Amino acid sequence: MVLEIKNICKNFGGISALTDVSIRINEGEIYGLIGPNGAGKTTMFNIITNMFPPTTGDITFFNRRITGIKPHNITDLGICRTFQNIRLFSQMTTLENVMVGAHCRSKAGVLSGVFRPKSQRTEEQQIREKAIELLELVGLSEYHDVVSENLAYGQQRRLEIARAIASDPKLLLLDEPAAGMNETETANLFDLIKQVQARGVTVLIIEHDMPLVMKLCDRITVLNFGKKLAEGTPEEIQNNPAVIEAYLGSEEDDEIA
Amino acid sequence: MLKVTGIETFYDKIQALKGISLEVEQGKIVTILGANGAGKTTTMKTIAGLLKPKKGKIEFLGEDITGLRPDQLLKKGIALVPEGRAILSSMTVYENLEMGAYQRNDKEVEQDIENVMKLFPILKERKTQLAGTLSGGQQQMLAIARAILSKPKLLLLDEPSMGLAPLIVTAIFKIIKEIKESGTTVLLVEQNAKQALKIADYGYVLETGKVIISGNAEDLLEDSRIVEAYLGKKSS
Amino acid sequence: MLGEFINPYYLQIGSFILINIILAISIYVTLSSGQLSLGSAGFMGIGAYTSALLTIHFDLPILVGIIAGSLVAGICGIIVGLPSLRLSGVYLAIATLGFGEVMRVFFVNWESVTKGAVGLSGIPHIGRELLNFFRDAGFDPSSIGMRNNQFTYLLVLILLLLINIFIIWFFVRQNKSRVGRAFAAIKMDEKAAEAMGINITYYKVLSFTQGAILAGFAGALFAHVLAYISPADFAYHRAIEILIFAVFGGSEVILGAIFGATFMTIMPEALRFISEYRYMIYGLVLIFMMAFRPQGIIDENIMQWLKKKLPSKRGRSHGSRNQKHM
Amino acid sequence: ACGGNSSQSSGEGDKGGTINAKIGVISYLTGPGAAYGEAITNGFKLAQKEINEKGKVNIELVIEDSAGKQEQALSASQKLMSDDEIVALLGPTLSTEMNVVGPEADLNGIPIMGTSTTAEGIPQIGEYVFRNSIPEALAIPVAMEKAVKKYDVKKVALIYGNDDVFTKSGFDTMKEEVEKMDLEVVTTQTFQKGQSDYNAQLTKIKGLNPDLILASALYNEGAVIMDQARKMGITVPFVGGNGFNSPEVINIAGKAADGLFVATPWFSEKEDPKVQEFIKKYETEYGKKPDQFAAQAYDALYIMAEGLKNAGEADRDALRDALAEIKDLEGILGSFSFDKDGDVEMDPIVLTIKDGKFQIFE
Amino acid sequence: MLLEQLINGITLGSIYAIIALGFTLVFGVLGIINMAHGEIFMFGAFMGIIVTSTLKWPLWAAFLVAIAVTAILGYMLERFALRPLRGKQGVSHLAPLISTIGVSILLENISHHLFGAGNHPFRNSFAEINFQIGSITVYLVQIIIFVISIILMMALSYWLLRTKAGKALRATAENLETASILGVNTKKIIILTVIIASAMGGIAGILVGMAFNSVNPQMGLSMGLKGLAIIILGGMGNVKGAMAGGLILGLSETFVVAYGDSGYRDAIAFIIIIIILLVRPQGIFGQKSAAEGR
Ligand SMILES: Nc1ncnc2c1ncn2[C@@H]1O[C@H](COP(=O)(O)OP(=O)(O)OP(=O)(O)O)[C@@H](O)[C@H]1O
Ligand SMILES: Nc1ncnc2c1ncn2[C@@H]1O[C@H](COP(=O)(O)OP(=O)(O)OP(=O)(O)O)[C@@H](O)[C@H]1O
Ligand SMILES: CC(C)C[C@H](N)C(=O)O
Ligand SMILES: [Mg+2]
Ligand SMILES: [Mg+2]
Repeated sequence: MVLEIKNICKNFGGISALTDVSIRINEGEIYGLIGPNGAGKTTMFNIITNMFPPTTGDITFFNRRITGIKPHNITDLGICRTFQNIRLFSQMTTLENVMVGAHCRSKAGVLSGVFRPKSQRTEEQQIREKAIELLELVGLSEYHDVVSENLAYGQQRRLEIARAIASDPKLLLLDEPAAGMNETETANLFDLIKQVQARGVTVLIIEHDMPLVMKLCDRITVLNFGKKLAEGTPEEIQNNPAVIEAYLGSEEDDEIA
Repeated sequence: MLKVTGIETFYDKIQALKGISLEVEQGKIVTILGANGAGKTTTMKTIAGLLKPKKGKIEFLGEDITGLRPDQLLKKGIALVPEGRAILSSMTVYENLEMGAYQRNDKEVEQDIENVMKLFPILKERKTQLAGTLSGGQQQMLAIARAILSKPKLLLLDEPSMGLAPLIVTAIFKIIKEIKESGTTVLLVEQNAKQALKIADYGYVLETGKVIISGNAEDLLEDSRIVEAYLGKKSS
Repeated sequence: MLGEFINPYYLQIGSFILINIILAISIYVTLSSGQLSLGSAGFMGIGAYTSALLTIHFDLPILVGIIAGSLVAGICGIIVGLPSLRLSGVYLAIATLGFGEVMRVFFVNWESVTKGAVGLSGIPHIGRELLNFFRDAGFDPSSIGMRNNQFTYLLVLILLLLINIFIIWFFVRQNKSRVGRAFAAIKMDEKAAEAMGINITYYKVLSFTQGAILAGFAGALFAHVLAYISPADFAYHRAIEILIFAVFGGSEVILGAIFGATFMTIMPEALRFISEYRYMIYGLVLIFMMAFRPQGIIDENIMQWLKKKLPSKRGRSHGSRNQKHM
Repeated sequence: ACGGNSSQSSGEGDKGGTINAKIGVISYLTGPGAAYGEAITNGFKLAQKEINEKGKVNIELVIEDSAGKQEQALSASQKLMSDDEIVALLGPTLSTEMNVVGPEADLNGIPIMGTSTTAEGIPQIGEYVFRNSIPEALAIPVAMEKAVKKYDVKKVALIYGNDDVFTKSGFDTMKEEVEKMDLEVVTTQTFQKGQSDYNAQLTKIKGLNPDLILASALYNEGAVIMDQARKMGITVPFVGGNGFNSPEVINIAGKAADGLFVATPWFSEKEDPKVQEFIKKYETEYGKKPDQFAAQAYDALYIMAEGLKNAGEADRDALRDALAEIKDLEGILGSFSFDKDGDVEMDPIVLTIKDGKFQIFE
Repeated sequence: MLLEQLINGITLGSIYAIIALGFTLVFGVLGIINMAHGEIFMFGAFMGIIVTSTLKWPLWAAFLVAIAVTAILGYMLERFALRPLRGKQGVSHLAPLISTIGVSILLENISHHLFGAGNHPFRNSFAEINFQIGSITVYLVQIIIFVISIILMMALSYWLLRTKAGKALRATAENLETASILGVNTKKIIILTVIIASAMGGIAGILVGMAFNSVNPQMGLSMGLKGLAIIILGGMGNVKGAMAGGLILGLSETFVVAYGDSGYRDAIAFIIIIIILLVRPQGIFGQKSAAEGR
């Protein structure tokens, strides 16, 4: 078991964004988290990475309780995320962005950074090589010295994924990676996530692009109004009437449009 | 009603638009398609007055409107729902809607706000919540609702379906159609090419700042170049 | 002979420029992790008073005093930096400005030790101490045709120059390292940096403290170059002046801070001939420069351009955005 | 009015025994205290004109601004000292500045004379450091004694600016004197530069009913303090230091200034023709009445001229020795001598404001 | 005693509050700390003196002239120091800070040049009107200052929260581009705001001149610093916060003098803000920004 989400509740003032949600994610899975807008998906990501604490409930990662641990320590342990509204280090180059991602897997401090002993130079070299390799993986190697804010939208999303992978996560959290991409780009994204999975990374993905989700995920949880509405394989979810009513809509609806 | 001829827009020294011309007829839905970075958003911002074109001319209802400020354009009837849901996050949902009707002085504003909240019931529920704490999709709905409230003649929509749940996407496209039927002309930028072309009357395809294809929506849906580039191999 | 070429007035200005450069770098370092601290004047005061008091009352060598002064300032930096983590932007700026004011009031009121507003005089002067040292060693500046003040100020200038070179080298290298990247990441997006595994508490306090140490260090040097300090030296005006150095020159790159400190120190001197108007001109220059170059005189683009112009591989100063080319 | 570089020297020919000398002036000409620096340089220029007309010595003044800041004062002094032709320095205006410039001048062997620096310990900085301004330690006790006797004072309140070296050292003198005279201090209040509201301090003082208020303040703040005190209904007299002694006090505080005591070497109503002539000349030249700082500066340049005459040549060391020897020189402030440290020896007079005018207090 | 000190504190606090309102307004709309606000306030005070003492016009004319002159200064500030920075690429948030510091240095030196360095008395019979309540003297000016500060605060609150123009202003504050596509003439709103804020500074200048009878080119600095402390204390851009912060500061300064050590008076403002910020980093009335981990 990679991640176990146990009975999470989250209230913002009077609004309860999550109510008693439990999810278990197995190693190597691509797990989908879907649901209507405002269902609490991003909130769940924020709780997993402890950007804010849950009101009640617990999260364990490889059987270790991680609730209340500082966000950077969570990354250290092997969970890394991307953001729904892209949050790159906008003034840095593409390569630097990825190198920052490797921060928690390197250790040079002030003195070794300044005086550059051998160990520091090797480490720096390794980080750089790894970053270049990851840029190749996401297809951005020719943009390595472009400042990231000048990249196109889809490229920025892929860069965010590369940056997250640079931290060697065991669990990768993707928040709507396909938003704003057209279908061709989405298809490329599909390949990318599959490759990430092949590296042995477990993926938890939030996405509204149903064809992508259904093709990509091994299992899916549907949230609705902060509550778990359904859980299962893509087929089960696609055919679950409650999910269709609350989220997917039927093909006929589509045709009316 | 809108006629754009040969506009060129720059970000500092980077030329984003290299002579775009397009036309929108009254009462129609016209859609602009194109890959990431093609210049769709730049086109919309230029029309809405947020960016000033270096060259070219924009006419609205026969009048030259090139270089006017956004607030002046709104007065003439052009409203924009920008990409990335520019809601006012430190104001409440209701205040955001009120701001949508900023230039109106009629008595029906309140009634109209009630009406759009019926269109998006979640907004009614969250009337007094700060807009910045809405979920991504809720913010998008707010942005559309807000633009409708200005009662525009021409509504510019930049990727309205981005980040929305499938049901809501369907609903949004339905609403766009309703908006058109109520007499407002729509210029729509979409990644969701298939859905967009289904409701549109006419379409343009941009690539690196230029119009490369244009035509009736039905024709474009069949166009092999478009099917390949934007509808993807796996269009269901 | 030599004496004719060496004008102590210029040496003096040169020394002030070099001290101001350290101050400008102190604010640049904190800014490089996205924190706007206006506490430099306060830390400068702490360094100055610590060093002055130690050397006056305990007869410690100046070097020891200066090191102690920087360390005490650094410790205060940690103490102030930790709670300040909760603040950002202008809130931090004004709270730190407030810290400086509190320090000044404290120096004014703690009369038994600081002599209050009267200030501390008789602080050992670096140049004069060095002069004595050379004299004891049997060397007289007049033997190379220099007057005493020429000689002392020349020594001070050379010493400060060496210190500056080291400091600049240090921060340029740090900038290009893992630590520098962490600072830059925090500056650009704190939450994202945290999500990428950067311990923002540690790095923010680190950069804040580095700034405090530098300011304290500059303060200690200031005390031993002027030989007299009073609380008024570390007031609001000083804090603002230091901020102007960094922003005017360009706060993105270290060269900007250096340039700003140099330019803004020379300008009032160069304008001496219109003494009554010189501060008006100072104000006007600020307004106009910000209107034309809001990012400061020297920015990334200029750095790139400079690098192209100077093909030498070892550009002397790079900004936070380093390694454009691999 | 006072430009940067140098004012003209009028003597065109070196006939006979004319001594040509360049003297550097460091003065507070921009910033909050510029009024002091302006009065001082005016005093210098007036004296320069007269001295040069007499022909024995021909003085050229090189004036530099210090903006009241130590670093700038030091830079200015370096600039001046590095000019070999400059034989002496006058100024700087503030004691804080002198504390920085004095040791440097001493080290370089150039005589320097303060004309307005009144804090403790200035001439003691070194052999080359002089002043002709009466230190607070001399002036304040005289004024206090007279006021205490006249009003039979038992209880006093003190108020002073604690962030300024000059007002602070004035306060130290007052406190010492209070202890000597065995008076009861009901409260000690402080204020800070640039403050404009003194009501809180004054209310407290008022509640404690002192017989006299000792205020160590510059005239700017001092006048406002008196004004607010009188408005509040405090009627007891004030004793102030030299910074308080200015016609501006009357100008700012109006009739609220009545009841102020100061000790000073300078009294503008003195029936000495020299004094009246000085006042007349100053008024025609600069359009306002001279204050003590202008007067002290005026006398200072005469002292320098005398020193040069006695030294016989424009040489720094010779001038220093000649200055140290000066005894009983008659100036507009009275008879002047240096003591062994190079400090002024002079008896101040006590003035009080009555009906909006400074008057000698008998 | 206590009552007297209370009056002193409230008077001072109200003055601080009026100055802080000017800061808050500009910050609220432009997100800029206008470091020249104190100097504009100082110019207002000098206008009061020139009109009443030199020209011998009546007091109401002084208010009009001060409002007019400070409004013009506000306009010029916006035109030459703020507008050129707006919407330019790569403008750091520090730039407007520095350019307004430039304006403050310029204004201080200009006024120094025009009016001289020293204090100028504000002589006006109106400033002399007072009531005797027991042993306490209360000046009409003190009451007026308090009343004006309350009126300004309420008017501003109402304007910002309830009126259309106020909402437009808040929208502009949050996002210029968004406000403009909603039909707000942002340029006009910004100019208007800076002018209103400056004119409020002008009013405050005259009131201070009358209350304390001391006007000098440096007065802008210390008042400005206090104003800054207050807006941080109350929460940036918050009108009620400015008022509350002003009163808290005025009272605590007064009581530090009355019952503590007057030497710490200048530090108290910042000691309070440091304490408050540690408890509530967004200020007493400030709001946390929305949208954390999206
Ligand atoms: N800081 C907050 N304060 C108040 N309510 C909040 C806050 N953050 C989130 N919410 C509310 O919590 C609910 C869940 O939000 P969340 O962002 O998790 O939705 P989501 O499932 O990611 O939706 P979307 O697909 O639209 O991004 C929403 O109703 C939102 O309005
Ligand atoms: N602020 C900016 N500064 C510099 N270049 C920009 C800026 N905004 C956009 N660009 C560039 O202009 C070009 C057109 O961008 P635009 O945002 O109009 O594309 P788009 O078609 O809307 O793409 P998307 O589908 O990603 O929204 C791109 O190459 C982009 O990199
Ligand atoms: C100009 C004077 C007020 C200076 C003061 N006497 C001092 O010693 O600093
Ligand atoms: Mg979300
Ligand atoms: Mg776009």
